[in-house]
Order: sequence, then C-alpha cells, then structure tokens
Amino acid sequence: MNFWNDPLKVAADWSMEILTGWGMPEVGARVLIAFLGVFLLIAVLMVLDIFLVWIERKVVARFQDRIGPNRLGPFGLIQPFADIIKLLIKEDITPTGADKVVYNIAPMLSMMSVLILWAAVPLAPVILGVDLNVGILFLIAAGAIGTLSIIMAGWSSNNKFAMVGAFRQVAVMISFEVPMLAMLLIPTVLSGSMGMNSIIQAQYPIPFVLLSPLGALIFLIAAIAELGRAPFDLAEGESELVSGYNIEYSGMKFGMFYAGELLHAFTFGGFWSILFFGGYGLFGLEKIPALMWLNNPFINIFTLIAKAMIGYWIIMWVKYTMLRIRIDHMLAFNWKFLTPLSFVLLMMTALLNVLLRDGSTWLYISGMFLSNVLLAWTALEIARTYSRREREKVEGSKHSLGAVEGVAEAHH
Amino acid sequence: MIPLSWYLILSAGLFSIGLFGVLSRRNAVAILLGVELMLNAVNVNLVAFWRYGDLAQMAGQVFAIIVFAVAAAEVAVGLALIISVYRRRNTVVANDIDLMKW
Amino acid sequence: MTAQQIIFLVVGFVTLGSALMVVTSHNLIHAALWLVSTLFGVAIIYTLLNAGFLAVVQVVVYIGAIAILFIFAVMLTRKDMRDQSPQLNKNWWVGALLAVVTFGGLFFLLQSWSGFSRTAADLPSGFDAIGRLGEALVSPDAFVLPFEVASVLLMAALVGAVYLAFNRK
Amino acid sequence: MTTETLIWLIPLPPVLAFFLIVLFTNKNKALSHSVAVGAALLSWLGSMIVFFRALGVEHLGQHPFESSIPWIPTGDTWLRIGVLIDPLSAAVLFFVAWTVLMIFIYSIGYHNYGQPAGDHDHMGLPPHGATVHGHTVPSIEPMYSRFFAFIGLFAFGMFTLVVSDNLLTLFVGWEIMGLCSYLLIGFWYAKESARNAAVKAFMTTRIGDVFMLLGIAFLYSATGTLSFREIFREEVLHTLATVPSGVLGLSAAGLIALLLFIGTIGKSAQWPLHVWLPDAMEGPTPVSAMIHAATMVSAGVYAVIRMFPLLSLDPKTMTFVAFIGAFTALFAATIAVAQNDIKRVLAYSTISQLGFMIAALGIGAYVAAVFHLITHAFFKALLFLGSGSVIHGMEHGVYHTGNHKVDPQDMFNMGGLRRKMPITFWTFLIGGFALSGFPIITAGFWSKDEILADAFVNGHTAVFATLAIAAFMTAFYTMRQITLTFLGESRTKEAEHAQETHWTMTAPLVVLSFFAVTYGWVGIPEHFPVLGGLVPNWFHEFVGGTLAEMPEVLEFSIVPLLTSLGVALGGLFFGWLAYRNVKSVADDKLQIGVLKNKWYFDEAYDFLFIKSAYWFSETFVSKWMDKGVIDGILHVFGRVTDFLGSLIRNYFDVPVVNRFFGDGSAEVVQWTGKNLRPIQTGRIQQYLMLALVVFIVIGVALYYLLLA
Repeated sequence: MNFWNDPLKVAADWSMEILTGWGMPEVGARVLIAFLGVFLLIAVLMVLDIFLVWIERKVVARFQDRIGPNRLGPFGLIQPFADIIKLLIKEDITPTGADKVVYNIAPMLSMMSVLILWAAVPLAPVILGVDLNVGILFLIAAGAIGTLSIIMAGWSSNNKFAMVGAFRQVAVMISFEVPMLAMLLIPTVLSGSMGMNSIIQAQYPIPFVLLSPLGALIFLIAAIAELGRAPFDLAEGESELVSGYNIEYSGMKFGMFYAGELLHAFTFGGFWSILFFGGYGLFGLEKIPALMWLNNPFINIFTLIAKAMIGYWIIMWVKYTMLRIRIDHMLAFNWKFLTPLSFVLLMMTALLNVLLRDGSTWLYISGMFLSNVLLAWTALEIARTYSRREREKVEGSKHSLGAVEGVAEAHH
Repeated sequence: MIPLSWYLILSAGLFSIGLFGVLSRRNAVAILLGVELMLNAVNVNLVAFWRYGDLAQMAGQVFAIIVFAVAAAEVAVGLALIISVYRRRNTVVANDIDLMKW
Repeated sequence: MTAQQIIFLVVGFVTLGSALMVVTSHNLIHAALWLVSTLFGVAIIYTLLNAGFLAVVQVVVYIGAIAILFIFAVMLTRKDMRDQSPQLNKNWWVGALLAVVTFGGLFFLLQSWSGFSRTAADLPSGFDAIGRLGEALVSPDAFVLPFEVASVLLMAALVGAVYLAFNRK
Repeated sequence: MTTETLIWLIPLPPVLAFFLIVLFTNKNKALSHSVAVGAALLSWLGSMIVFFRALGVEHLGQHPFESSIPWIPTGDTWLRIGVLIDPLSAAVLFFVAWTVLMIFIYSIGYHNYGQPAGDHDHMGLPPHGATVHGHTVPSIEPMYSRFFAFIGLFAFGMFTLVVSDNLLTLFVGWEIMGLCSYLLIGFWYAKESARNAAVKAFMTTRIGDVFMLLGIAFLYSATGTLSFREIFREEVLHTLATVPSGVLGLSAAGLIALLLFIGTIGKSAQWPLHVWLPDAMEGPTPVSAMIHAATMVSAGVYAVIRMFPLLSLDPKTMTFVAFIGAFTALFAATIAVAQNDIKRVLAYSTISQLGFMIAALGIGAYVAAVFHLITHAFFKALLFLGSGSVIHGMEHGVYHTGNHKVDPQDMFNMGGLRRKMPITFWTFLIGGFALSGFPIITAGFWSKDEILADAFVNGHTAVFATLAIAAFMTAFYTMRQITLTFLGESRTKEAEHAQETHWTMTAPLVVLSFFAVTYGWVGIPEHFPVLGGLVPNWFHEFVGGTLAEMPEVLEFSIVPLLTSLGVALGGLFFGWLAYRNVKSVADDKLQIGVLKNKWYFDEAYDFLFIKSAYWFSETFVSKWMDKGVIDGILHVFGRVTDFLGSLIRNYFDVPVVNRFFGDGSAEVVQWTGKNLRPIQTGRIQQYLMLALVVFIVIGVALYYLLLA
C-alpha cells in the first residue's frame, strides 16, 4: 500500500494522523477530512471547468474557420482567466419585481446539480466519492435538481422571455429524461448492477458500446437534449428569446450558469464513457500481464478524463454542426420516435442478453450488435415512411420527391 | 441509534401539517400540496416499519414504491382536473367550486 | 448523542419547518419550492433508514416530476397566484384544531404501543436491499400483482390526465 | 442455449408470426409470407437441433429433456406446465417440423404469389384468374396474408401439442388447432359449402373434445396431476388400474383412456365421427387438406400413443380401440374406392390409414403405430401436396380453355398428366406406392408390414384379416387414382393443357418424397430375411425406449410378409388392370351407390340427429310441452295471482302501505332533507372536516368502550 496505488487512502490516513496528533477527536477529524476531500474535488473540477471554456472557444473557432482566443498567453490559454475576472467585477443586478431569494438560489442549484454528480463518478477503482448502489438513478436525480434550478431561474426573473425559455427547457428535459432513463437501464441490464464501479468492471473485456451501439447513440442524443445544446437549444433561441432562462442574470451568477453548462456537457461525456466505453478501463489492455502497470489510479484518472474529453468533443461537434429544431418537432421526435424506440431496445436487449449470454462470446457480441443495427434500421425505415406520408399530405403528392425525379428522368 | 419513535413522531407531524393544508387552504393546487405531504408521511412510516421490523420482509419498501406510483397518478389527474376546472370556471378556489351543493 | 441523531434532528426540523411553510406561505410558487425542500428532507430520512433506492426515487419522482408539475400547474392557473386575497379559508381554525387533535391522537396511540421506542437491528453485512426489493416486486409469490396493478393505474392516469387537460378547440 | 430452453422456444416463432402478420404486415404479401416461412424455418431449426441432441442421449426414455414452470396456483399447490422431449415426441417433432416447413413453402406457390390481382376476386372466394394481354392467368389469393397468419397459428398449436409435458397444454394446442381448422376450412367463407364444412368440422370434433375434457378432468381428480411423467409412474398406474370406475365395469384407467380415446376419434376422424374430414376438403385445396392429413389428425393419434401406458391397462378399452381402428380402416377404404374427387379419395384414405394406427395401438403394437404415424405423415403430405399440384395444373388448363364448368378436381377429367407434369407425377407415384406398401423400397411397406406382422404373431387374427383386406383396397384405389390421373390419354382438353407448377410447389414434393422412401429403412425388422440386420432397427430401439419396458422384438413369420406382398402388388395390379382403359365415369364399375354415398352416413346423421332434433324441438318441446303444459300451468297461475293481487291491493296496499308507510315516510324524509340541506354546501373541505370529526369521535368512543 503506497501512495501510487491508493493515493486517497494514504492521504486520508496521513492527514488523520496529523489531525489526531493535534488533539482533535476522531469523529471531528473524519468529518473535516471528508470536507477537505469534497473541497479538493470541487476545486479540481472548477479549474478543469476554466479550461473547458478555453477548449470550447478554440473548438468552435476551428469549426467556424477562425482561430479563437489567441492574444493572452500561449494559444490564448490565459483568456478564460481574464473572462472570469471580467465576470467577477461586473455589476450584480437583481431586476425589479424579481423574487430575490429564489433568484439567488437558482444559479447555485444549477452548479450544485452538476457538481453533485461527481460524488458518484469513479475516477479509478479506489478514487471515488461514494460507490452508490443506485449510481445510475443518482444521475437522473441530479438532473431533476437541474430542472428545478432552471424553472426557478426562469420564474424568479420576472421576465417573459426567461419564463418561456425555462418552460421550453424544462419541457425538453422532462421529456428526454424518459429515453435517457431507459438507456441507463441497458448497462444495468447488461452488468446486473446500478453501481458505476461494477458497470465499469462488467465492461471487461467487452465495452457495452459493442453490445448496444444504438443504446449509446440514444443516450448521447438524450444527453444533448438534457444539456439544452444544439440542436436542442431552442430554450435559448437567440432569435426569439435572446438568451433563455438566464437572460436577467449578470456577473458571476451568469458565470455559474455558464460554467455549470460546460461542466455538465463534460460530465455527460464522462458518463457516456463510463456507461458504454468502459470508464477508466483500457479495453482489456490493463489485464495483459506485461501491461499490468497500467492499473494505476493516476493512469485510470487520465484515461477517464481523456474518454470524457472525447465524448465532450463529440457533443461540441454536434453542437456546431446541427441546426436548431422547432419545439413541437423536438417533442414529437422524443415522444413518437425516441421513447418507443428506446423501450423496444430495452426489451430486446434484456431478452437477447438472457438468451445469448451463456453461449459463445462471438455469437453474443455479434448477435447483440446486429440486433441493434437491425432495430435502428427498422425504426428509421418506419420513420421515413411516416414522414414521407406527412410531407406528401402537406405538399400534395404531385410535388413529392419521386415525381420530381421522374420528371428529371424524362428530360434525359 | 435512533429509536423508532422519532420517525413515527416526524411522520405524524408531517401528516398533521399536510392535513391542515388540505383542510384550510383555499387554492385547490395547495390542497394537493397538502395531500403530497400526507402521502410522504405515510411513506416515512412504511419505510421505518420495514427498517425496524423484519428486514427480509420487503412489504414496507414495496408499498412505498406503490405509494409513489399512486402519488404520481393522483397529481397528474388532480392537476389535470384543476386546470380543466380553471378553464371553464376561471377559478381554482376550492370553495368556489361548489356546483354539487343543494 | 450520535452523529446520526444529530443529522436526524436537523433534517427533521428542516422537513417539518418546510412543511409548515408549504401550508402557510402566501405565494404558491414558494409553497411548491418549500415542498421540494420537504421532499428532500424526507429523501434524507430514507437514507437514514438505509433505503437508498427509495431516497433516489423520491428525488427523481417527487422533485423531478411532481414538484415541477405543481409549479407548472400554479403558473397555468396564474390569475389566482396574483390574487392578494387570503390563502386560508374561513374555517382554517377548525382545520388547525383537527390537525392538532389528529397529531395528539396519533401520538397518544403510538406511545401506548410497546414497540414505540424500539431500536433497529444492524443491517446484516452484504444485505442487498435493492436486489430483494426488485425480486419482491416481480416474483409471483410476492407483489407482482400489485406492481402490475400500479402500472395499469399509471396508464389510466396518463390517459385520464391527457383527456381532462386536452384543450378542445 | 440449453436444450430445455430451446424446446420452450420451438412453438413461439409461428405464433409471433401470427400476431406480426395480423397486426402489422397484412398489407404486404411478400413480407407476410417471409415472416411466416421464416418463423417455420426457425421452428424447424430448433426442432432439428433438439432432435439431433435427443439422438445423442443414452436412454432418452428414462432421462428425457424436461423442464416445467408453475403456471396456475391451485390453493397451496401449483398447476405446472412444461415441455418434454422423450423419444416419442422427438420422432414426432421431426416429421412435424419437416411437413410444416414444406406446407409453408408450398403455400406460397399454391396461392399464386407473384401473379397479378384477380379481375373479379373477392375476399372469401377462391381466386378466379386475371386477364393479362388477353390471356387468363391464375390470380393471387385476395386473403394471402391472412392465410399465412392462420397456418402460423396452426403450427403453433401443433408444436405446443408435441412438446408439452402434460395433458393440459396438449389440450390447449389441440383446441388451437381445432380453431385453426375451423378458420382454414371456412377460409373461403363466401362459399356456402365451405361455411357448412367448417361448422361441421368444428361441431363434430367438439363432440370428441367434450369427452376428452371429461377424461382430463377425471384424470386430474383421480391423480392430482396432468403431467405425463407423473401419471406414468408405476404406483399411479397401479392405483388407476385397480380402482373401479363404476361405469361399464371398466377400471378408472380404462374409463379415462376411453374418454380420451373418444377425443381422438373426433380429432383423427375415426368411425363414427369421421364425417367431417372429407368435407374439410373445402379449404384451400392442398394446404388445409394436408393439415388435415399430416399434422392435425396425427395429433389425435399422437395423443392416444402418448396415453398408451394408461390405455394398455384395461383390456376392454384395448379391444374397443382395436375394433374402432380396424373397422374404420376397412370402412373408409371401401368408400375411397368409389370417389371421383382426387382429394376425397385421399381424405378417405387418410381415415383408413389412421384406422391402421389405431388398430395397431389396440393390439399393443406401440412401435408399429408410431412408425406408421410418421411414414404416413410423410407420404400423405406428399400425396396431398401432389394432388394440390395436379389441381393447380388442371386449373391452368381451365384458364386456358376458359371452360369453367370443368371440375379440376374430378379424376375423370384428367388422364395422361404424367407427360405434362413429370415432377408431380414421379413424386405422386412414390407417395402412392408408399401408401400402397410397395415392397422393400417404400416406407409404407415397412410400417404397414410391421402392423400386420404384429397382429398375426400376437394372434389377433380378426384384426389381421380386416387390415389385410383394407390394405388390399388401399393399393387398389391408389393405383386407380394414379391410373386415372396420370396414365393413359387425356380425357379433356383441359388436361391436355395442364402445366407443371412453380418450384415452390414442386420442391416440397421432392423433399417429402425423399422421406417417403427412406424413412422406412430405419425400421427394418431384425428378423427380416436377407435385409434384416443389414441396417440396425434403429426406430424400434429409439421409440421403444419411451415405454418403461422395451417392447419385445417380433418373431419373424412368413404369413404376414406374404400377405402384405400379395395385397400390395395385387391391389396395384388390379387397380391398373381395371382402370387402364376407362374413358368416362360410365365405364367405372365401382360407382356403387352405397360406396359413392359413403354408406349414407351423412344422411343417417342428418336423419338421426339433426332431423330428429328438429322434430323434437318443434313437435314435442314447442307444441306440446311449451304451448300445452307450461302455458297451461302459467295461465292458471296468472288467474290465481290476479285474484290474490286485487285482494291485497284493495285491503292492504292502498290503506296501509300507501297511505301510512308511503306518504308518511316520504313526508318524514322530506322534512329531514329540508332541515339537513344546509350541510351539503358543495365544499369539499367542509365535508372532509365533518368526516374527520365523526371519525375522531367514533375512534375515541371505540377506544374507551373497547380498551378501557
């Protein structure tokens, strides 16, 4: 047992010794150390968050064929710190008629709903806040607090735009919680546990993305909707709502919403990797005898952060590529397509898992994978037929695509 | 250790407060809020009796879950009723909704 | 006094206080937010009772869905929200009296029960409450039938709510 | 996947296909038949895996694949259902899976898939053909998808029946098949004859089913279980055999077996409940007919074979079974000789062959009965599908000439088809020879010979003689059919223009004819001259292992061998001799009224049951009983009550009840109501308060009254 293999415990033991040496009662020391741990985690996350701002700005610039921040420090690395200083020294406005208490609690709750998630994230087998046996539900529960913070912010601002934005956002979040919950159950079904750590352990050597690629995809879509990022960013819809629920916030309160959103996106990237890509595991590499040294907490943390970054990058990629969707389309997409599909997928996964699990591994993987592909294809096919019929109803069958092609062929 | 009595007293208090809300609030939505408090009080009792009784017997937790379902259903239908009444009669004051009197 | 007891007392007072605010606060949105606080307190009580699953479900179902629904409903019936008239009806003192009598009656009945102040046995190590709960919910010699009935109830509530609140033009 | 899990899954694909087709894919014909055939293929695959795994198990009879789950709570015990694969069900599963798959494939071609929709086709009527470029061509069945849904459900019933380990699920499968049989016979429901045939089939089999249900109920009350393995335990059988039932001097086992056997009489169309099967030919020609030949009627025999350990306990029941079987075998064969409709000949032949199996069971020849059941399923399926192919070819001729008066099913309209439809001819010939028991090469010979040998060696001379005559007639009418249909010259223009059918129809014929020949070779008796012992008698070893005691290997005897050689070859020869030059119906010397009209059984049942029931209800019940006696009594009652009523009204009702109780109580209620009215404020919270106050008051009162 040394620092490199179990840093958390060594550090805790060490500080315990010091504190009790100072004559502190053991209970008090324990509480203090726990607080210190929480504080440390939050501090690391907030620093990470600052860099996320930089990454986001750099990436969006690249997507839009710009360079992005480049003046302050190397590659503009100091820019986010400047941003923070700016936010801190701005005037803190509370609008007239706003409900002061609720107005001030909302950004804190928003930040809290993200930070609390990290209590259950296993950064390495031994480095985690608490190994909840209901870890997955915890994710949804924290999301519920986020929803609450948004509606509080929207209502307390005493502003129509904020209200409408909050309504939209909450409608989206509540709706997409349903397919997300269903998709969270897929790792549960496959691993037989709701604990994050055991889900990661169960993904050796087959990451769940191979067993349920469609599940991973639906989870990603639902996660983006939960985040309220493009193409689901109709809550902030600049053209009609200016900025959405946080329109009246300024200074650091706005900063908290903003930082919370970025960290949330990164967190969902992390959860995506935990649930479907093996979390801190290295796809079985670390079980090879020659590579046993990979089983180090620091390498684990690095792996998880790297995977989360990839997930975060995909979320950004989607955000800066897709167009915004109208709210009725988006709700219809959720309730008429995604939710039924995810329920069917869940049932199919559970059934096939029981049938194929005991057979050969290759049959298991290929059976699960192909069934997912088949289901996705069928669902898309049904959606295509349905939407073509809808379109023909709207446009009249004369202007349908087929007719146009026919005309084009006739011209040839 | 916490004795069972603490939970029971907490639950009784929560129940009574909810009851007061149900009996005294004018707004129908607020009455439903009171009902939620009462349901929660019942749930606390159910879970406490599970914990302090036979652990192998899961009836307490199972019934708590069923109470969740009932509460969700009750809120959905109750609020739908209130909204429907509000559309027609433009009020949510429970005492104004008295078509069923003599 | 152990740490658990301290936590219980703090949470209990917060819960009861919030509950009082739920039934007395003038602004209904505040009442709904106080309800959230109460529900959160109850969730912590569940954790104290080693029912972690129920605690999380409490947060998901009550705070994530029911409380939000309440806030929506309050906003949809906005006219009465701005209403400055009293939020309690004329007979509120009867209600208060009955509530106190109920509390007293419950307390009186409970304290005469022999198991009133019993303490809990420790959880056996490796006790899998969630697994047992799951099995109890779906095994045919336990609660599968109530469970199915609950699902039918939810379905009926869904249909009923949509039908009732549907705005026929 | 474990074998037990696989067995559970075997019946599922067809029923899923049924729901899938009915609910979703019924608009799309190609998708519908793909779903149905795919489901049949899955079941077939599962069945084959299970069958070959079963082959690999030593002493499968003692250690079968079985698994069961609790289904219905019955007080403190559970009614369990489950699956069981022992040698018997494995062997049956083999042929069921093959024939079902073949029917499914065949149906695609039979219902003219790929052809245009008909010009005047309606739902509920057979397709009438479509006009394309001035020619009439066959048109696709208008209810194509529905057909595949129905046979999917049917296959589910059959598989369920075969794999079930208890009488209850067996009965469930049995009844599902009864329903499907009704649906498929009446598939062309716009035809009155089809409707009547459907009702007739349903009602007739229902008679048998009621008795069977009685038998199951008796068995359950006697033993407390319906699982085969539990019933066939030594001590249970012993108890059943010794307890008298109080009916006809039979033991409990005998009575139960008899009741169950009556179910089989209905399902397997044995005399006297055979009347429905020939009429069932109203269904879509080969397929529904084939179902009534290869699978469903086999289910009846399968049920008796299943219950054989119970059946064999009571000699009286055995005698009865043997009598019914032998009599039916002969009786149906005599009718078949005089039929002109190609399918009806086969229908009666089916009845007759099922009689062979029943008779074999009745004399205790267990293995022989199973053997014949399987070989018969293969070659009768082949024959029926072949006849469907012939009819299809003839319909082609009819479309060509446009003369719709010509019946494409009448054998006297055919002739010379061997050149037009070579594949159908050769496969039909193989099937026909197998049915006749053509020596050595065909499967039918070995199974039929085994029944005859068993009957002879064990001294059942009467059964032996009856079956031998029946076998002779079988060969005779088979050859008559082949000669009339395929040999000689065409007797009509339609026959000249007949055409070979689509590969989806001929391919199943070829597959089935393979089994119709080779399946016999696995059951060659050990003591057979020259051939015996060359190939081990695998079938006897395997299926015999189902029973607690392995049946003894028969001594060889030359008499039955010569008999079966003689009747088969003789029948074939005379059949060819008599019909090789027949030009029209008038030349047929066997058009005897009594045979032609099926011994007047339909008429007799009509007179005995239907007419007499009408007479009874009209004359006796309606005129005499209802109008005379009951109405008379009622009239007297009427007068008396009328008098009493006015008495009570004038002296009791008006003064006492009306004035005092009625008006008086109304006034009291009105007064009370008026004074209580203010309580009903319509305010829910006040009601609640009131309720709570009352509750608290009552609670306090009870507390002090009861506890203090």
